[in-house]
Amino acid sequence: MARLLLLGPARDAAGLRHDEVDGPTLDVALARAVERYGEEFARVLAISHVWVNGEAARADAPVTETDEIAVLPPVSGG
Amino acid sequence: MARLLLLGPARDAAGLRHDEVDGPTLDVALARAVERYGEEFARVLAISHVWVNGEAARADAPVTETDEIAVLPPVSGG
Amino acid sequence: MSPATLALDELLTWATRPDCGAVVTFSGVVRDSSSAHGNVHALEYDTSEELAEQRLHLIVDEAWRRWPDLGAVAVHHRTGLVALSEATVVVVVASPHRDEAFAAAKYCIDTLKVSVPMWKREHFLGGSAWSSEAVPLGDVVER
Amino acid sequence: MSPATLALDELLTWATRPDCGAVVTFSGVVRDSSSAHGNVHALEYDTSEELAEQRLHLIVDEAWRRWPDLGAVAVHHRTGLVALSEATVVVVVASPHRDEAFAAAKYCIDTLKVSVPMWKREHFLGGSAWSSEAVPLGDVVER
Repeated sequence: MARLLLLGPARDAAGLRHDEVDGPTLDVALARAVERYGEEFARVLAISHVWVNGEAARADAPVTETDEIAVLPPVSGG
Repeated sequence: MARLLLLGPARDAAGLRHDEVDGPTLDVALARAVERYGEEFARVLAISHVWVNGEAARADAPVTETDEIAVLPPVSGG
Repeated sequence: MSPATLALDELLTWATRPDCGAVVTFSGVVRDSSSAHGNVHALEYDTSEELAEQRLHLIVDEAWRRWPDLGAVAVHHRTGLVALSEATVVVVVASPHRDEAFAAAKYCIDTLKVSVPMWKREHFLGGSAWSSEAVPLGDVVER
Repeated sequence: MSPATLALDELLTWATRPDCGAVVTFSGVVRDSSSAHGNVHALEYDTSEELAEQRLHLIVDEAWRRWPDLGAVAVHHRTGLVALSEATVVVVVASPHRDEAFAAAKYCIDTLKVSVPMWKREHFLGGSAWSSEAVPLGDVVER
């Protein structure tokens, strides 16, 4: 199970900040997250960037147990 | 006698910061200052702005006893 | 990245050095209103400190690449709850000359706003909501 | 205008207010070298405080005319002898948004450099001399 990090509005939409999700690839893992959290999360995910281990990743990137998938909605720092 | 205020390099060239000088006009007063202080002052005056009572003045402006003539060489604040 | 109050005076002392004639600082301060809400009394920042710090380091590195003469660059951002009139972020840049100090400080805060994973929640009279001023996450260095 | 050490932290506290989300400061600091001399250990400023203050007020007024939303603008300049690494001039601008805070702070220091009657004497190892970086006195508002 890869680690899932849900930040800002993605955390609110999912109802939690950390979770675990199975691959085998990034797009499959994210589809499983959408199934689990529902429509509001799907809406946030659609406008978010997704990083794997701190870097942008392709949809078909393999996801393993030691990976961290971070869902990053539009930012508002500063 | 108008008051003469010699600042920065103009003070060094004249050898003093405050003096008094007669008019009747600004250009005559400045010519008298050059006579008094010499060539180095003339050189500084040539690249300076001259204010009367805090404002730029024309060469033929009359100069009276209550006026302050300030000689302002190129500036280097900040 | 830290939940502690930002001490700009200490950063200024740290940044000031005999070969730098110019020090520019930027402080982002909690305002009493936003484009969406009046009566804002606090901001709350959510982030992953690890991911955000990576990005802050990239920004400082890129500032140094663009302006190699810089003497000092620091960017500090608060996390958690920040009260009205307190600083949420400070940027300090020291440089031999002032043009690059201004340019680098502005680059740091402008780039931070669009490329650091931080999410601002506005606490106002009667509730709270994520900032409506969010922008899609961008890169530090344009590709 | 004052011979006293410039207290940027006090100015920052004064400038910070709940309707301003951005505070930009500029500090001009005595450098250890200039375009003409190495080993500079102090600067000495000659001026007429009255004439210089008039011009500083004009600069602040003009900044407010150009950026009417500014919340606070202050420009302080030291007179007399200023030691290495001390600030000779500080500019503080608070504004609702950061772009005008940066622009106004830069305007203030850029305009000060060319329009305020101040003369800088560099004290270096073995002597002193007027700064070679002087520019002809200009107007605050272009005519």
